[in-house]
Amino acid sequence: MAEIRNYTLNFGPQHPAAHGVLRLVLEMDGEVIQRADPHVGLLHRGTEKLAEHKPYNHSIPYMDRLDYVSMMCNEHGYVGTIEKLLSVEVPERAQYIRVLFDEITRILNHLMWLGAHALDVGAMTVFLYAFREREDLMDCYEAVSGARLHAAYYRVGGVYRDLPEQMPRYEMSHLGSEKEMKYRNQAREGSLLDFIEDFTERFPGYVDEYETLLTDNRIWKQRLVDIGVVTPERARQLGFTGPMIRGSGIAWDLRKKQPYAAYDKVDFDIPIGSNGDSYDRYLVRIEEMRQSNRIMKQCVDWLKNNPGPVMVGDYKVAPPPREKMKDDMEALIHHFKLFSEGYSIPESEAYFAVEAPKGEFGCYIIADGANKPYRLKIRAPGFAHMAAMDEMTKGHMLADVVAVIGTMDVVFGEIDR
Amino acid sequence: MSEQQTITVEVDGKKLEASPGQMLIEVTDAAGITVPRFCYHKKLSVAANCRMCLVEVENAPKPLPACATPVADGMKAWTCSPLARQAQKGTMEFLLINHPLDCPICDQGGECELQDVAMGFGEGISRFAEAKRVVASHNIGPLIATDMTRCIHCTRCVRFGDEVAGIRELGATGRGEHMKIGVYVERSVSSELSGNVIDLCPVGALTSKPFRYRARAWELTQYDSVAAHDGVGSNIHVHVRNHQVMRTVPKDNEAVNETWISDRDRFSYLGLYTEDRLLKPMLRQDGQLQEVEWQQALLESAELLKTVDAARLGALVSPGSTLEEMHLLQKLLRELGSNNIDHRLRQADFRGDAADPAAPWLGQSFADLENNEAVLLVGSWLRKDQPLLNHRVRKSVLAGGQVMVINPVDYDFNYGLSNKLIGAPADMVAHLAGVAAALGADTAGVDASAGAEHQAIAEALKAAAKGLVLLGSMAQVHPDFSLLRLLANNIAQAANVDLGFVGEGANSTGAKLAGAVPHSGGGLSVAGMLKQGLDACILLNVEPEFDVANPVAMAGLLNGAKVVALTTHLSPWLLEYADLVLPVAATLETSGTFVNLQGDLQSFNGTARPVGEARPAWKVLRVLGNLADLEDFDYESSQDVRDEALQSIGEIKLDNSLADTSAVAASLISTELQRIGGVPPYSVDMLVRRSSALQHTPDGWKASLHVSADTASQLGLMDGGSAVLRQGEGEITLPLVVDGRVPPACVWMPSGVPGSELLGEGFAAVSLEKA
Amino acid sequence: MTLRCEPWARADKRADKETLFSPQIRAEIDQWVAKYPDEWKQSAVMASLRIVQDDNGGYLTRELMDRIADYLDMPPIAVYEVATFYSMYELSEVGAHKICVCTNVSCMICGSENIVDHLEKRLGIKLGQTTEDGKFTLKEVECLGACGGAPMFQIGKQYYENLTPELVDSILDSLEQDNGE
Amino acid sequence: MKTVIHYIRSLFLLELFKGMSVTGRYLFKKKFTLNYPEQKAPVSPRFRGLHAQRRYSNGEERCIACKLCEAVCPANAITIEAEPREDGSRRTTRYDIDLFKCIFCGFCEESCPVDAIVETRLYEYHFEDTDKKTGAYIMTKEKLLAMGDKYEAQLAEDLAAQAKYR
Repeated sequence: MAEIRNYTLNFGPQHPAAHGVLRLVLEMDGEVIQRADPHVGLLHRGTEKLAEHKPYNHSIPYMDRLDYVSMMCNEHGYVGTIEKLLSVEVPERAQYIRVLFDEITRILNHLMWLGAHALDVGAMTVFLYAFREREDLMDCYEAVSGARLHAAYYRVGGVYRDLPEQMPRYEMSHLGSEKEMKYRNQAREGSLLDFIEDFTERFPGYVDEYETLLTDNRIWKQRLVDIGVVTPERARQLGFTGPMIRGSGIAWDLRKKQPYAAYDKVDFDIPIGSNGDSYDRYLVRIEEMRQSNRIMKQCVDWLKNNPGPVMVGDYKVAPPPREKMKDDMEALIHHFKLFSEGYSIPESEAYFAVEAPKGEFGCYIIADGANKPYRLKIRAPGFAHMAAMDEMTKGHMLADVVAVIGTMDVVFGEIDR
Repeated sequence: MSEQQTITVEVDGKKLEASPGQMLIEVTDAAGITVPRFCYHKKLSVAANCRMCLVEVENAPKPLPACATPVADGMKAWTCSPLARQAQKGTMEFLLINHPLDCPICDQGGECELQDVAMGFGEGISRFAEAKRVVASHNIGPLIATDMTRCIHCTRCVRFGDEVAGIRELGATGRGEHMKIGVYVERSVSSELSGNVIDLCPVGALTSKPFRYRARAWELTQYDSVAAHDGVGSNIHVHVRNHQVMRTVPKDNEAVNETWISDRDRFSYLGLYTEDRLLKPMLRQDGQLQEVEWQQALLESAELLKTVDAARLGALVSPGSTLEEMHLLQKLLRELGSNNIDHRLRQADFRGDAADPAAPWLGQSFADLENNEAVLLVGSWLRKDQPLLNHRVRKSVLAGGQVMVINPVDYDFNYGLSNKLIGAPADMVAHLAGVAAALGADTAGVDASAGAEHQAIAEALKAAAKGLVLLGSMAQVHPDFSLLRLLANNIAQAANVDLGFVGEGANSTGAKLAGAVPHSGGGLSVAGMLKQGLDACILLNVEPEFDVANPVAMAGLLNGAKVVALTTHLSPWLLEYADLVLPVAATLETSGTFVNLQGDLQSFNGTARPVGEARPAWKVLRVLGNLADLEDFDYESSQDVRDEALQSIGEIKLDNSLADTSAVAASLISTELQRIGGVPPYSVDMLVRRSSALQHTPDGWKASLHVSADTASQLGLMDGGSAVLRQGEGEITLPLVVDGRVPPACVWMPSGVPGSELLGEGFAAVSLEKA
Repeated sequence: MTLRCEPWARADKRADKETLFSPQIRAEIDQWVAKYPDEWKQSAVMASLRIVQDDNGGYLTRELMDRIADYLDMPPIAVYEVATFYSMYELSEVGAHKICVCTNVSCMICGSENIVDHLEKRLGIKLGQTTEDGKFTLKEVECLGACGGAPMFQIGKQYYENLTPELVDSILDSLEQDNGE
Repeated sequence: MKTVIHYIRSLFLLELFKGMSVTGRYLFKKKFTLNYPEQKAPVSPRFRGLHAQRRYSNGEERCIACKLCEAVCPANAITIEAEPREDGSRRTTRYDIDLFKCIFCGFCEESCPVDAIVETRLYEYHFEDTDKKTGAYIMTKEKLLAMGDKYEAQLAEDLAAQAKYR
């Protein structure tokens, strides 16, 4: 009898469906996966180690670059930990702004996931539509922070600046007509909040369109239903968080279970799946977008009616306002010291996590009294999910690996750090 | 000190032990409890005028300043209770009211005590909206930059001048809001320790002028090192940025330099990066020095060493070289078969070589200097030559001790001299013999009569429970050094006090230990080499025109010999005479060891990267040894060299006793007009001479001839006019300065300064006339 | 252990004290010096400054302060400190009558500003200046301890209290006349 | 019954046609794409683009070499050397931003006490080469000042608009 041997297939790291730099070593029996061995580390940049050599605030921009599709949520996890260490009371307005932008980030992330997932599975159109909406949200990012991706907007003690009262507008060029400009600037006449409000009005319709394109689509269903099933027990044991655990039917959401920022003041629901397959996780994420939209609406309402500081008034942690810095000795000293040396955190340690779009993103910081962390440990959701790769793909076909990678929503910035 | 009792105080709930009379802040400092302060400094008197250290004390109606509150048994204090915090906050707010918004342009920014305390103890925002005061600053010299608007009137600098430097140059004039710290009349501060006020100043009012605007504290990397310009071996921190030395600041070492360093140690680094710094090896080809690769330079040097007649090979090494360099150089020479090595470059009198003590040193530890009841300084401007030793001596004076001098120049000291005998160089011998005679000691054949002053000095020394006769640099370059030494020895023995030497450079004690002297093997001393001439000569860190007692003879030697110079800078004479110049790392750039005057062996690592292609001298010597096919030149680190050197030295036994007490005749006889040589404090070595900031201070030697008013009028010379000084073949025309410190019938024209290379030895008969 | 600064360091110090001041002044200063222990003869600096100032027509020069420093064996800066601290010492030429107006709290509340304004207007000078004819110097001083009679000023050794512009005028008038005689 | 409906829907590809009706509708809708580079997307006044150094209206450079930007730069992209200028003022002799290191976080702009270093709205730039010797990717002081001179009007307007938020 001929000896039957499995053969090994190297998937990635340059494969377009590998979402960056995932390298999978697949042991195949014919077209059936026997074992999937994910190799990580190709995007390792030593963020945790770098943080040990920089004052606390210097690492905020590096948080953007972890999960580079949910930037502000990462920042939130990091500054939240420091705030916990320093017992800083963040102004309410800043908390609402954080919630608003966390949810914008969630939609940004889910749109990116949706487009890419659909593209991996074979649907092109959603990708284009998703990026259209992303464009609006990234304009929000840019309006508030000055950068479309790597915002560096959250600060220990609040956020860097208040929301702008004027949304940037399209300008006439020799190609466009005045009518066209008017059409483009429709939502941009008012403030950023007006623009977001307009978006929240439009967005449920867009989600309906995505659903029309995908939810009932037979190909979509054929590719997702019963693929990568994870039972609730296994999901717990594997340390799943976010849509991955909710898809398996467990209503675990840090926004509800350990409310932070202003999440205890807004209404929203946690969608859960029932089968724990990729299709359920798709439905969960779609519903999450709708819920995020709901939260955003509430935040916009609150923010429109409640002006106030967006940064804590303790200048030992947060630099004083610029105007003060220019003619006030104490303010100048604090500005100077905060920007050259930063603040020091007394010997202590803390863990703080946020519900990032992908799951629980948390930072664990040990402070030794210096102006830089003694140790920073980042808990990235994707890393735990990646560990289930073998279990989720075992027995599936090679083509389903792509669907599983898609459903995990992996981003290697955070997994490799 | 019989009552060594301890009392217990409670600070912030912690029980702390203290001794009666201590101030509260000393107790909290020792226990590591932070109390903010500006005016308090552990080495200065208590002023209690900044009010920053206010703490709450039980049963006291108001917060009390911790720096001026003596501890009492059972006292309870709280340094961060709400009351204390409120008081500190209030003080901070007042201090900042008149502080200008200078942080971004202030050099202190980042290492400013005011900033730190404001961050730690102050309010985040000011309630002060009125105009701030502005204070005009005086220019107080090339070392210290002043921005007096930033001053918070802690008076540390004023107290430093009063209590440590011994010259009150800074003061607080005006009153209330108009009070300002300054010199009142614009002039350079003249203290040789003045740079310490830069460290003392808690704000940016007094900053380092050469360092101005060049770097921020956070850009600097701090390395430990040892200062190389006097025999104290002050411990220093070297601050390096981009592999360049940016500044040096003191490092605390209670046994050596306390918390101070001299200006010379602080600003000598400026000499590192001058235009004439040697960057590449050079070889004389077709009569011109031309840059070559190391390989070629080393091979040529080794070839020269191998081929030259060993008896006609010699080496001169600066007393500021490290123990490792000296050990390697003498080993190189001795393995080649020559004993002609010497570090006593400025010494003129070698007749006493046979009597040389085994390891000349200060004769006392630095700390003991503070306890002397009588000190006789012979030929020493201790104040400028060894500022930190002088500081210790000053403390002994403040404690009631006496200091007496026998000097050729009436140097100014920052304490009262109970007796001074100033006379022409030749008179020094007579004066010293007079003291010996007064003590009934052997006058070494000098015909001496004891006058009243000699008697007074003798009695003071005799009466002292602890005393010291110290031979300074001026004595050691004296043509009758061996005689002076013998007399000093006799005096010390007769009066039962210590005998001490203050050698030149950082490592004169180490040089003797390392064997950088000829007489252990019967080689030629510097004078011998100059007299006999050499075929080949190695110079290590020597600038021949300034570092040798007799530059004229030196020129002759260099002319006749093949010269291999290991040097940091390319001086004009090296350019003219050297056949091979090898760039070596300067102090601060190399690792090594210095043995200071009290016998401390202090090793240090290199801090900045050597400039250009310069290499540490020990490496160059090691490779030369290898290339010259010598044995045992396989060192991997300077530690290896040090270990070997220390092994051959064995236990360091400092010993000032003379091996031979037979007398020699005085060689210097009074003539009509005598030159007084010696080396000014800021001309002692290559680096210091090139430190522009030091040269511009009042202590930097201005090219001039100093004579007394009487001599000037006798010779028909005017102050400020120019005069021609003739010494042997050499002559030089310089402006004349009438100087009350110079004795009659003398011209003070030091060695080691520009122009001195044209003249011969420092002490000789000269003639002076109008130019 | 005292850590008082010793004056030896000055190279340009004049050792010959006889040449510093006239015999009368020396005698006067010595009288004050004698009141203090030997090692504390600096204590006589205030008296010396006053004596020298009076002798010099009401003001001190740097040269004079240096001489006092030499005479009392103290660092010159210490003399400058004392001379600049007290408002009674003048460091530049002053008029025959020095009007020292108090502007501290009590006087300020009782209208010293009006008095200053009036004086400035009448004399045509600002605070700290001297009239061209050298008769009057206007000086702002801190509390002179006559709050009960605020607002007040001092001219020479005389206090003038409860001032009004009219009273000021009459005082100045009489002084001008005095001077004219 | 449910099964029947499901069968019919499935048979007539109903859900596919529904999806295609969405895409079909977009065929006739206004385009939301832009004709870059003729048309450009709006840029926020807070935009963090290429750096510039500003001058005072009298032509004096603002930068006083306080080095806060150098200290605060998380990527160590800024190198400053300073010394007293002839008139005694504190000035840089070298101010380099290495654009390969720079992460455009905007901290330099935030830290600058005199509004000297700023980030412009410029996002379209490239380097001719990456050669270390030519240093095309280094924004030197000259380049930064030139940028500042060129965009001063826009920069001043943006800074003024943002002043109340900072």
